[in-house]
Amino acid sequence: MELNALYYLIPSLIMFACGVYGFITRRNMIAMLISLELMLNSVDMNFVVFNRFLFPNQMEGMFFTLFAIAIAAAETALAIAIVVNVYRANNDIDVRDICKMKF
Amino acid sequence: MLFDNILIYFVLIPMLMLAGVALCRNIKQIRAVAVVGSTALIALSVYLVADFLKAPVETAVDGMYHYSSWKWFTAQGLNINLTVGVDGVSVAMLLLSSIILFTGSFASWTIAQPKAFFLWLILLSIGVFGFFITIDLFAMFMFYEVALIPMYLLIGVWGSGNKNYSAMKLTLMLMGGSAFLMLGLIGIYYHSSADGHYTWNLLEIARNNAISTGWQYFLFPMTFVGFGVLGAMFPFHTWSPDGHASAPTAVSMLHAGVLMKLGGYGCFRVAMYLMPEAANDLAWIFLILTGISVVYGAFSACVQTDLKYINAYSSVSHCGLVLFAILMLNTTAMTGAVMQMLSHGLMTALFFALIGMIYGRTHTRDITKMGGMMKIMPYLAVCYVIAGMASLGLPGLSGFVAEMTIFVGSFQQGMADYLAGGGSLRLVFTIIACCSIVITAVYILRVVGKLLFGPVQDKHHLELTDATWWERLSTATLIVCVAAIGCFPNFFEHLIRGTFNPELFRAIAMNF
Amino acid sequence: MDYSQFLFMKQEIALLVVFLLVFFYDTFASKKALNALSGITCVLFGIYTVASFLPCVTGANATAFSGMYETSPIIAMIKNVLNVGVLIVLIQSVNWANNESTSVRRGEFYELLLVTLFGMYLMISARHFLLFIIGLESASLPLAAMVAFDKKRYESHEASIKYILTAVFSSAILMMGLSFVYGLSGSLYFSQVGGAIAAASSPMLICALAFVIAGVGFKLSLVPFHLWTADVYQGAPTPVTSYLSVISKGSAAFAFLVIMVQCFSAVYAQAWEWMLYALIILTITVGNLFAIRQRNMKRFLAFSSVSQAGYIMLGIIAMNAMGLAAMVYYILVYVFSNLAAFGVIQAIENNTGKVDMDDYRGLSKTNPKLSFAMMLAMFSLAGIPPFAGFFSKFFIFTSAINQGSIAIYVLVLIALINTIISLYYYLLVVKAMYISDEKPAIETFKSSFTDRLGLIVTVAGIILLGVVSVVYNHILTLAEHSSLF
Amino acid sequence: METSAILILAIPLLMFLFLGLAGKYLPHKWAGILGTCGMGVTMVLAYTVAFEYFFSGNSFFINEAGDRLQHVVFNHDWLNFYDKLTIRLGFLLDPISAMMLVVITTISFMVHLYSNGYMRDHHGVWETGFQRFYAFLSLFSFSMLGLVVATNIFQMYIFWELVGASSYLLIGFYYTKPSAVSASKKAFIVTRFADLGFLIGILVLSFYVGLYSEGNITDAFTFTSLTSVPVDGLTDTFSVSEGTAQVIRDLFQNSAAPMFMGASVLTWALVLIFMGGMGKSAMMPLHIWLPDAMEGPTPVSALIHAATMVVAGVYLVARLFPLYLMAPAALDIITVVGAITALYAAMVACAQIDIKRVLAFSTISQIAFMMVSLGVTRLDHSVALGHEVHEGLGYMASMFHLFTHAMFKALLFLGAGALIHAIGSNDYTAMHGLRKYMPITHITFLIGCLAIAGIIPFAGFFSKDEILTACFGHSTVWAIWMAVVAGLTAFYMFRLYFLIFWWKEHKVHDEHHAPHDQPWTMTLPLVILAVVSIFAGFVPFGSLVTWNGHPITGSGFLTNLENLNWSVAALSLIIAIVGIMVAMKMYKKENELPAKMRNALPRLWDWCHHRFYWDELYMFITHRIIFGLVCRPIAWFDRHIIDGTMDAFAAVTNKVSYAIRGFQSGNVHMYVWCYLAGAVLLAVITMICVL
Repeated sequence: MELNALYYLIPSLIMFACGVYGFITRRNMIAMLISLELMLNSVDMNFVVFNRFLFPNQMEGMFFTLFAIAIAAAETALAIAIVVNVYRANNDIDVRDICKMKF
Repeated sequence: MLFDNILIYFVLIPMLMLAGVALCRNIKQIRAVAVVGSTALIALSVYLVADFLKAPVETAVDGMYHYSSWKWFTAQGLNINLTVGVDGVSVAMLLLSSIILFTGSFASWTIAQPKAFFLWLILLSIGVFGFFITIDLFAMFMFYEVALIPMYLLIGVWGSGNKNYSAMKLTLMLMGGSAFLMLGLIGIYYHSSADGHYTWNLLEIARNNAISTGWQYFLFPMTFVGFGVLGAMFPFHTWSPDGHASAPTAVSMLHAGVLMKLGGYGCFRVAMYLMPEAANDLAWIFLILTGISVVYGAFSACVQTDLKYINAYSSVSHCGLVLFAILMLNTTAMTGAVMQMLSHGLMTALFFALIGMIYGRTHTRDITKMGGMMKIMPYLAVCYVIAGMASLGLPGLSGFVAEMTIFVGSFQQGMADYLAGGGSLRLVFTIIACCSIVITAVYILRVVGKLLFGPVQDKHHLELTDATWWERLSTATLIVCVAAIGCFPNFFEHLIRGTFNPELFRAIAMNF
Repeated sequence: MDYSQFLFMKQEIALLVVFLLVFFYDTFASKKALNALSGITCVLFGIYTVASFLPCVTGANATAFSGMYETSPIIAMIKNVLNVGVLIVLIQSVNWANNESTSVRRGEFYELLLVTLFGMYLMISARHFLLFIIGLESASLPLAAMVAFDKKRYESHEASIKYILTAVFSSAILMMGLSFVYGLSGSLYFSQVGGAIAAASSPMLICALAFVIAGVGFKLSLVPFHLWTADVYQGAPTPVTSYLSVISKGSAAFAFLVIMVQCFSAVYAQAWEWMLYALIILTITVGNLFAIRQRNMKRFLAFSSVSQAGYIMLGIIAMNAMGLAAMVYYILVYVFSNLAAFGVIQAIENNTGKVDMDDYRGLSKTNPKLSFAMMLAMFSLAGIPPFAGFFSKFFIFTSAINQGSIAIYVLVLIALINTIISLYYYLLVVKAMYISDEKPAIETFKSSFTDRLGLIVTVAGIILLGVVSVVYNHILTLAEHSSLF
Repeated sequence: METSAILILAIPLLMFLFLGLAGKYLPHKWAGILGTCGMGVTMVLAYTVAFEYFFSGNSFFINEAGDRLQHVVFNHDWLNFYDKLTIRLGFLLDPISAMMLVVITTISFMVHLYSNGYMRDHHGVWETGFQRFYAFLSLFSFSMLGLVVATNIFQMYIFWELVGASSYLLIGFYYTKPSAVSASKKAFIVTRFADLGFLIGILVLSFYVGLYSEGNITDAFTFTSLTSVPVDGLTDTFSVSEGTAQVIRDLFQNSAAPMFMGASVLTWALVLIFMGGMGKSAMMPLHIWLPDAMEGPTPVSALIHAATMVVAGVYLVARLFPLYLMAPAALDIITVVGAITALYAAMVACAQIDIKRVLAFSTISQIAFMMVSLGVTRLDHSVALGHEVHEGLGYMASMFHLFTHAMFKALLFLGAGALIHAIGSNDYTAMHGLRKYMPITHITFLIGCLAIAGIIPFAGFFSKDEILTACFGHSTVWAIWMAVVAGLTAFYMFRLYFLIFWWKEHKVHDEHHAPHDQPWTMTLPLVILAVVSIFAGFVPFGSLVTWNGHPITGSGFLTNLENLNWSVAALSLIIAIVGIMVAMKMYKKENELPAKMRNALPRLWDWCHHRFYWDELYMFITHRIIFGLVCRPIAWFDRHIIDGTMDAFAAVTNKVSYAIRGFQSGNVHMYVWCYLAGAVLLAVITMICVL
């Protein structure tokens, strides 16, 4: 059988949905960051797939993906650092506990 | 060149006053600056009147003298100019404003924190003068708002009673009005010409006459209500009682004396001048509203016990009469309306000045707690009686000529409508408005009887003193002006009449 | 490839130079010499700001890297506006940067700040989504670090974690949208995207639009993507807050306009006009409604800036040069007004540590000059003539109505009615400072030279920018000659 | 001529300004002297002007046919309404205005003189505000003179308002007395209410004149033209330009056509204008202010509320008489109102204790006489008890009565003033039997009573007789009615006279506090006026004052006697004498008769004593209805509904802002939820709308 774009897009969408779901449900910040990674990766996949299947004669999507991966890495690194900060501040990383500022 | 035009100095002098007051060290210097400046303004406006009366007609552009226009924000798509020009009405209004400013600065002779107070007061007057000299929608609107906002601090800081509430309410309601106004003005701009060369200039808009009737129906209410709020039109008048009650003397004088006139002035200068069809077709709605506010204000004034509330409500009634007469779209009535503006401006200023002076002595404004002032402070009491007589339309004082002109004009219009099968609305409301002269008499005499005559209520009042020289000066000036209008009405009538000649004012022409 | 193309990026390069100088000084200077860092940075950046007004910078009108990067007078202008803002922020932040807790790390603060500014430049100039994303991220990620700058304050950490989480989430959404756009158009060049999306509004396109708007709306803090704003503004160190509130907002707004105009103008009427209407009404109204209740000045200004963003959006609706000019002008005025307010807040915070509106009671009696500056700022934000805010508001409304439909009249009417609510809460501050009769909570103090310098500049701007019409006229002429429309 | 005309108006005005501004720096004595002299000069000038008008035979004033003409001395534009209509202020000279000039200045001078004595107590201490009093007197004189010489209806309205104001000031002269204050307020407001009718009437007239006139309608409003309307057959004898006469003709031919509620607009206009007259002249039901107005100083009552201002209503109707002739309905209304008022006032006067109130009600009733006699005037040839009546006799009679009444009523009031000044109380129960102590006052008062009762040869007799004749000429019913009123008049006046000067001896506690005649300043006016009221009856009014200038009698000294309609005269004399007899029987000596009668008809007495409860009715209407049911509700509505709505907006905004604060929960999950929901909703809704 011949694989078309949908075979890749559907899973990436599912992945994205999982990421969103995870981000919204998990209280642990690390877990949330992981879900974020999922979302970003599904985006990367989208780009690659579109590029590969729809516009095979150019590489924009690929390049975007590369940069996106880099950016994702940077984001994660920074986020982790801040999480550590927060952990220092009040000895846990449950996101629901950091709502001192509200209304 | 900007400074060739005399009108600019009406804004320039206050600006110099502003600078002067800012540099002042003590209250004496501040008083000096205020008095000198406002005297200069009076001189200027008197000169302008004289000049206006003998100016040849050819020098006028669509009835506007000293017309000139300077580029301001004039990149393509938004040609905002600073356009100035005056006709009889503006001249009269400038005269009124400068007189009130003069007397007002005397009335606030011993105010606390004089520096800040006069800074704001003068800023307010800049707005007023600017509004009356400009004929460019943007500039008018800008000056209009410049005049509004100082009220907040003037009332809030120097006010009395429930000042926070009143100041906030006044500011928000007036700004609410100006929100509608702003939309209306921008709308007018975008329909100001058929060929895409939009303009903010009143005269050009009137000349182009490009606003379609449909749009007028939308824009006219916006602008009319926008200005009407400041004109204390029912049901948007409720800022006025509280605001006036809490405001310090000079501010009440300026606000009731001049600022409320901005409303009426704007109503005909912008709304009715630019949108004649709507003015004719929608007049009935506002006729009903204003007609109501004439009697409504008078009736509610009958049962108030706070002096300032009484005057605030009587202002609602009198300013209602102004708008009412303007809506008659009849030269006589509209002339009367402007005379009523002048007269009400002066006598209301007088009233508030006197109330302020009495309040400054007795520390109460409740007429049930006062009495026999005629015995205690005869000068102020006599002035009060005169003001009251002017307000209830005694011949020889300003009130009578204004009301008489209005009634004759509106009655003519009402009967004309009625016989032409145009419905009896104007007629009926004219007669209702006439009834207000009786009600006015009722509440004025009630106050005079309770406050000035009768036995002295409070023994402590017996050692109160009569007016000081500056108070005498400020009240006497106002009384002289009131009497001048009352005795030589023809002079003012000639001044004003020109504005409302049907060739210039299409709304009136259509009404015939 | 022709490396001379880099020469088009004059401002970026200059900024980079400033950055490097600061960086090297910070790295190699001796401990004592470091005290001069703030001064040096201000001076350097000041020189750069002034220099970038030179015609040789602003005159340029070119695209580089096969259309990835564009510069034009109006773009140079918006960058200059941001520069001015940043300069004021730098001046105002000197005091804060030199206090004992932050002085050790003050270098990082400046470097991060300059880097984010660089990112914003890229956002503004980008004509390719890759460059845009790079700019966006490098504008937002360092900010998270800056928000977390106050080690000692818990709020700072909370703010930064909230910021980073939501920011990354939104950038993920944004990139998702971009992937759809790519899928639809087969290119990431704005021009080609615009060409490819010709009035064909498919569900995918609409999703893409919604996601892109959401992603950029996050940085603009449009409702409902604004919820991070208040907490971050409150938690972040005040200089960072002022930086966030004006600079990043301004750049994002401009970039937003560019994207909307260049990529999606074809589906303006079908798709995103109404989205923007909804967002604008929501943003202005909700922002105002939240602002009414606030007592903490920074949080209060956060919500006020939310509603201001709504007004800025009106400039995009117009879709013409007038709108563009009005928006740039609005941003300029907004920079001055808001920074004046933040300047006062900083001065007071640095001297007394108080940020509550209730502490401002009777401020006019103890510190008349500060309260005067604050009042002008409030009036300008509320749009009261003769201060600049009035003009910017008036022009943005005028340009919006230029679009001419009845709907726009309704929209503007709602916006105008909202101005009354905003006037109410701005007046609350004035009331606290001038009217309330309690005894002052803040005793008289002498604010430092830099604070005063910053305030003088901003107040002068507030008073002059409006009445002196050259500024707006200049911007409008630039906008007319821009290649955007 | 012109200069003296101007001076007549100018002197009182200047006197007012001077005394008003500088008065308080003057010594009392000089203020009084100054005011009196000023008025004296004015009086002399007025006499010369009147004399010149009546007797000079100048062609301005009288034509070859011997008809008196209207002459406009001067007329200046004052306020220009529109190109057609302008208010002018001027000086019109014609029989009635000349006559009024004489009356006003005479009485005013008497009062000025009299007040020098009256406004200080027995120890010579001056009233506080003595100068103010003179200033107000001058103001009033100025306004009243301006009113009578008005050249047009607007000028009349202007001065009409001014006399109202000055009467307000004078009634409230004792401003520390609450009763005086409320009385002045009442007077002003009631008359103001009436003036509303006057104003609307003027507006109607002005509109119709404007509607049907091509040219300038300003002239159409000058009385010279309004009163020059040719009435069926009679050619206009007054000198007016044919053009304006044409305007007026058009006005009445056309605007008589449009009907409103069954009457022609002209009738409406005239009735409304008459309403103004009712207010000033205290006709029912607008009479209630006059009795209270007696709170003012007695000289003021004599001047304003007996002689001059209160007859302004009569004067107004007389001025516009030719117009009224065109609307007989209006005249009938005037007759009815007048007749009812006359009887009512006479009945009430019989049951008053306060002598000033008695006089006040008698004034009302006498003015009603004048009104009636105007109302019954028609031009058709008529017969009264066998003798034929000159057309327009009623008009002449009314003016005649106005003249005589002014004299003897002023006399009576000043006499009453003297009594009050001597006794220090207003009601006769404190007086009784004063004839020995105050002989001059007694005699002059008696003369006044005889004059008003209509005993030949005193002034009242002739005028009243003419009135009755005119009534008989019109309708016997009204004639009988008025005759009865005349009888009542005689009765209550003599009741008053006897109760003051007879009834029983006056108890004197110690000699040198005994009441005595007042200083010459007060007695001299009494004497003068007494003499006048004896001889005024012989003035040949028929040859001087008629509605259209035609003299209807000769001008000899005894004309009035020769032209008497003896049957009517006999009737009125008999009635008067009967009235006096009854009064004498009941009140000359202290006896039980009055008490008996009172007990016989208690209800009648109560109603008369309480003036038929009119005041109570008005109190109810004003306080319960106007204030209670209109003003207060409106004020409440304004505060709570209108203002409440405005506050509600603010309140709602606050409520909402509290309601939605939950979104800002501080929880990142919540934020992201909102974010996501926003993005998705944006997409979904757009899809629904677009696709």
